[in-house]
Amino acid sequence: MSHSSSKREMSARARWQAWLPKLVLAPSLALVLFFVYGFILWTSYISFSASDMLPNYTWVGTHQWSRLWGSWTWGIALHNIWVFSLLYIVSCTLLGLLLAILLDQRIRAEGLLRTIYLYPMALSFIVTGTAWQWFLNPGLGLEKTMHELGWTSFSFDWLINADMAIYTVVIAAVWQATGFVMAMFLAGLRGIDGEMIKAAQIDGAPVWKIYLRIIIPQLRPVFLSAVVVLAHLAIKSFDLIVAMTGGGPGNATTVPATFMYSYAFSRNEMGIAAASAVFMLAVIAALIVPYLYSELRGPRS
Amino acid sequence: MTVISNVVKGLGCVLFPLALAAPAHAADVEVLNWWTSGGEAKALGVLKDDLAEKGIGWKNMPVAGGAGTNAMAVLRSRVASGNPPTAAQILGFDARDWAQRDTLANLDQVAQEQNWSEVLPQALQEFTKYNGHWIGAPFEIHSTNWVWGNKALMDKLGIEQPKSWDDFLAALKKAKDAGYIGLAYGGQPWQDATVFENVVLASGGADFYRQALIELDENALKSDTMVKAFDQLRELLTYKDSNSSGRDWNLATALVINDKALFQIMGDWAKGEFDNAGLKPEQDFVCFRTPGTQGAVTFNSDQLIMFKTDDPQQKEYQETMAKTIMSPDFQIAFSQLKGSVPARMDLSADKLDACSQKGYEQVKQAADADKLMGSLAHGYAAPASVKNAVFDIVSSFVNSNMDSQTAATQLARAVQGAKS
Amino acid sequence: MSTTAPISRASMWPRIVLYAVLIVFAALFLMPLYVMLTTSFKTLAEIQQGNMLALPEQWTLTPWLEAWGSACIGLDCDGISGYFFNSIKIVIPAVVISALFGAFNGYVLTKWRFRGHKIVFGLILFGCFIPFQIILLPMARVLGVLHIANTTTGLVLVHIVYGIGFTTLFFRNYYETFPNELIRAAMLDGAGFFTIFFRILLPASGPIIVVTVIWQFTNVWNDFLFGVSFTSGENAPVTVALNNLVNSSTGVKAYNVNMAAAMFAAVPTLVVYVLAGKYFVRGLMSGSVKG
Amino acid sequence: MSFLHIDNVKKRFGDTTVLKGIDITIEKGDFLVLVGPSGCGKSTLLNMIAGLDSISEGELRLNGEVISHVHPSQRDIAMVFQSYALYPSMTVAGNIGFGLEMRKVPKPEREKAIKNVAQMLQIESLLDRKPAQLSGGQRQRVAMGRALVREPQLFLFDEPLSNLDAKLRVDMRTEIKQLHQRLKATIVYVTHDQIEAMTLATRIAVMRGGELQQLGTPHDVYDDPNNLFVAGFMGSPSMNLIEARIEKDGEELVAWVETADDRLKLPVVRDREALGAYAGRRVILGLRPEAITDSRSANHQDGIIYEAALNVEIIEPTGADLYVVTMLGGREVNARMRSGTAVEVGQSAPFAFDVARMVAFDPESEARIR
Repeated sequence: MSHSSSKREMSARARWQAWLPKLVLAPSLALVLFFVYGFILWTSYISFSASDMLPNYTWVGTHQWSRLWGSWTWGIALHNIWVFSLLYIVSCTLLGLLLAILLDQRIRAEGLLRTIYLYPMALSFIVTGTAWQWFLNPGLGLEKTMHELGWTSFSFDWLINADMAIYTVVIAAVWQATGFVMAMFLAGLRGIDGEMIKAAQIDGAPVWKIYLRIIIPQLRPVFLSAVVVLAHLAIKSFDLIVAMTGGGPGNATTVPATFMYSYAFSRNEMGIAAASAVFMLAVIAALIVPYLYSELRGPRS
Repeated sequence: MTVISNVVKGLGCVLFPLALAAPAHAADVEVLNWWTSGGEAKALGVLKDDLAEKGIGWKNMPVAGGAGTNAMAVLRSRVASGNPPTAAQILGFDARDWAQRDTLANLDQVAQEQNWSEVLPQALQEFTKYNGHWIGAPFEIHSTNWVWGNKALMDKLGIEQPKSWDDFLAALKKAKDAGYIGLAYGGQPWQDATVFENVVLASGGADFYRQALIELDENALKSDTMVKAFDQLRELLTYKDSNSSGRDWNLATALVINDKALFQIMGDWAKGEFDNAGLKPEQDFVCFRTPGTQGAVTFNSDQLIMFKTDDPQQKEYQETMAKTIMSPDFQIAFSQLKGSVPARMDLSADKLDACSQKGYEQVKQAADADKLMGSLAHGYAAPASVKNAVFDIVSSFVNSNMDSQTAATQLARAVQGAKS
Repeated sequence: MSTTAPISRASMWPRIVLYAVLIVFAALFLMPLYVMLTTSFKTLAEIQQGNMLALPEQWTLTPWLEAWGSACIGLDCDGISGYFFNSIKIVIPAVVISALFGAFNGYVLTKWRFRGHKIVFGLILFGCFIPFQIILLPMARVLGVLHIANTTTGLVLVHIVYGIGFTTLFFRNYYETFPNELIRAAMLDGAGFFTIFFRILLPASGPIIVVTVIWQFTNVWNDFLFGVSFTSGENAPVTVALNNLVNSSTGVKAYNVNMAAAMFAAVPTLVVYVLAGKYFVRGLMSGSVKG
Repeated sequence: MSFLHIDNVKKRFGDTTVLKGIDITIEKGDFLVLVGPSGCGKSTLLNMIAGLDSISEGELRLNGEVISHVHPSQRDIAMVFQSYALYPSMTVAGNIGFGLEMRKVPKPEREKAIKNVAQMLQIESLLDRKPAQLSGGQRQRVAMGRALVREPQLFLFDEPLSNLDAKLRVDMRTEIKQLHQRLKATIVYVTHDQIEAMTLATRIAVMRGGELQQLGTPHDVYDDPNNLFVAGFMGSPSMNLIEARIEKDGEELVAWVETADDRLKLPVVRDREALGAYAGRRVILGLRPEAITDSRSANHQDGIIYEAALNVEIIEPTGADLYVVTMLGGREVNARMRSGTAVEVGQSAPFAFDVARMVAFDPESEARIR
């Protein structure tokens, strides 16, 4: 092999090796750029267009947006998602933290209990919704069971009560996600330096005070992650509502996700549907982008 | 970023030929529909058999769920991708929407041969014609201002068939006082709207119905008459049971069948449930026009629209299909199974059951008196966007303590919002 | 091992209360599953008369058989078995392909970094947090254009595309812990891009493969939104069929059949969860927290 | 002709220049140690020799061939990494043989080679184990085996001993030294530990801030440092650096140093000519601790001994030696005395200065004056 030819050959191989990684990444990036960002752009454009049954690219400015904000159902949807998210996030976080702390007391059957608390997360929202719909059905479920057990004045008709139906969705959603939040907190608790706690004990602090003053403040990153994940789950919630209440009674449990689906697919209002979807994206992006930014900017290069 | 844009371009080059390679057309007709329940499927079977006799293969494309919502979504993606089915089952304003987009075949020739413009009622022609051309073949006419009653219960409680709205409420009260459910009620938006349009027609009359729900006049929508209609709806709702939320219409019908409830306000497809239970009209159960709406009929009609095609064979099939649907024999046979009445006004009602005979006569009279009007709940009064806006308000009203004045105001606002 | 303080031995009462609370919660968490299971073995008559919490007086398998083979969903009365297999047809290729994408992406993003690799990762990652409502409309159109609307193939594509974010995250975080010197050593040894991946990284990726597969399997199997938006009729996945079964009625609501069908839809993910719970948790965690 | 020639090699990352033109030449069989504090660019330079980092400017030649842009696997180079970088999923034998496998060496030959190397490193019993089952020292051996089996023209070591505990580090150091002598291999070795550099190297390159400070034998670098940095970096305890003033004392050139209460006059014998120009100016004197000692230990044969009595500030016995600290020119100065020398803190004691080993630096440029 002559000197110069070998050099040329090597640099060709080096160039190929330098390109290969980008080439391998390219399909994923292309897919994501097209199917995520391209679609976001498309939907954003549609929200400013005259689209109704089919896409119509005539520009109509903010017409669809003002129709969205003038819509009666959208008001209900926003109110519902606000109530739902708040209750869901707060309940899951508090219950999850409580369970994690209780489980962290050197419990005998910890593995088993953990499994029980966590299994709902493995279920589809559709299954969860089906089960809870049946469970809370006033005619046949919990209410009837209580009556049969002798508590005849017991009344639980939330599922079909327009004012209360959203809370039944919260109950089912909390049931599903609490175990997951518990697992996050448990991992956080196990990561805390034991010597610090020993030091606090030697200082004579009671157990509850150790938790309140020393341990829980250290779980701040877990709180942040839990809230971000739960908020993102809440805004995306669609399946559970469809399976449990179908958005009803009436439209009492409509949320932005079901609103969008119904406007896009049954009301021939693609423009409004697009506007509502863009709004949802904006809310999630406001939550997620700073989170991702801080995660990615981190010390790892 | 140039790398990425090149990749995207490349991907486009790979994907586009794929997209253009349309699948070959089979020698069948492909009919998209959402007739998935027993009676409906049987009725459709009549068409299938008729076509089979003519040597035309049948590729059923039933899309279940969502009362046609899913079917419309599928249809949209098929049309958008340039691969529409031969024909599709469709309701009211949706047919117009497709025609507006110039996607439908012209059925003028068949219509002329069979003289459709003479035999179909004018109100229905509004939807089967677009810009003077025929775009759809109607299967039947359903009407929605029917009350279905439990005969045994009426006899037991000494209730006569009510003639006026007040009689109607009195009868419901009697049943309620005796421990029965007065009104069998299904709590889904379209059912709320069905009852609502009955109440509007009963309290405001045919002209008001037309003004408010078809012409969508803002003043009519927020008028005192509309407030009164909401008041009457509120009163009517006191006779339903508390567990009605989300109930399907046929489960409500079952309450009447099983002697649990006295009346149900529902379209004539409810008759199928009585048939299935082995009950005879006018003997075991009664049917009558919603009190206060006599003389007028709110209707809906399934029609088959055909999609434009360049395939001469498919064109021929489409015309054969349209011809078959509009043939007198088919119209009668179909309605027998579906519980409806024929869309043609020139047929003999002999072969229909008692309720349908009565209904057919009433439809003809209403058509002559220009009191045959599209049902709002089924997309024959206003476009889907308006229809659903009305659903929103009515359902909210039904499921809350909203007062009638607010409801009327919100209704006018929602309709305006959806119209613009 | 717990790091927290052991409770003093002197008083037993706090321990008893602690266990009582934990057991009450466990009962609450198990209740819906218990009710689903018992209901699915009861006859309809027993459901209407009896107590929801009681065990079946007459155990019957009929609801299960009916849910599997003969319950009516729309026009077809073939039960959910066909839809169950649809889900399997979707889940296997979707999981395998998206995991493969994720593995390669994670490999490139940690071991073959280039300018802007963080931006690329951020772009990919953000894709798993978007509300999918925003892509429903254009996706429906693209599937139509590609002639895979209303097919399981179409759903496979959708799940691959929107699964890449998470699989990339998993593999990236895992390969991040692999020393870069390993790659350099292999390069000096004469291994190229693919050899390094297949011979050195992949054989050591067992744990993360399990996590990714479980995560993707659960996500794809449990999906409803994509299924209901992009398929219908006989091509729908099992979750959509379950919803249609439960919410469509032909006279009487067969709650026992509904519950049996729900169990069918739940069993695969439950089995995975019970068999590989440890990895399941790890998957959930790495999907959310990293620090 | 030189064996490895690093010719004005530069490395830039964006706007920052990490290596500012390095020139190093070594011969076949040389053991070159690149030493310097962390961030000095020594690892970057090693990676550039390996081909793992690209060269921004300059040229690399190995055995006469330009290898600047040759792919790492084609350079005939083997490398031992700081973390050992053993492939976790392969056995020890697989790890050692992987490079041969990639070069398509037939299996029987490969196995023979693996066995030979394993024997040489005494890891034959470990061949079937996975890296996770090995101790630190064993992993280190496997990593070396992986390099040795290839019989490359050049071995590169990137701080290979830094992950071992102190005792093992000394043992492995000896072993690497023996290997080098036995195989007559050419080695480039990176470390931040100047003792490792001194013990192993035939040539030392001291680096700082991307610049080569001095290239030479261990003796050169230790006794004849090029500048203040090299003087301070090499040796432990490091060289005493003492402020002084150069003055002409008739024919003699002397350096005046401040003591605690007086002035000390040290005659200048080295680099007199150059230092002559500094008469009347301040300089920094450099004296190794062993060049300041007790009278009996002083090298009276070769050295030029100048004795003075100074106050003892601190005494640090290390067993073999006794380090005595006194103050000179306002700074602490370490003197290395024989163990058992009778000194007492706070008392005056005699110190013997070997002025023949005394070097001097310019306080501004920090360069050696010679």
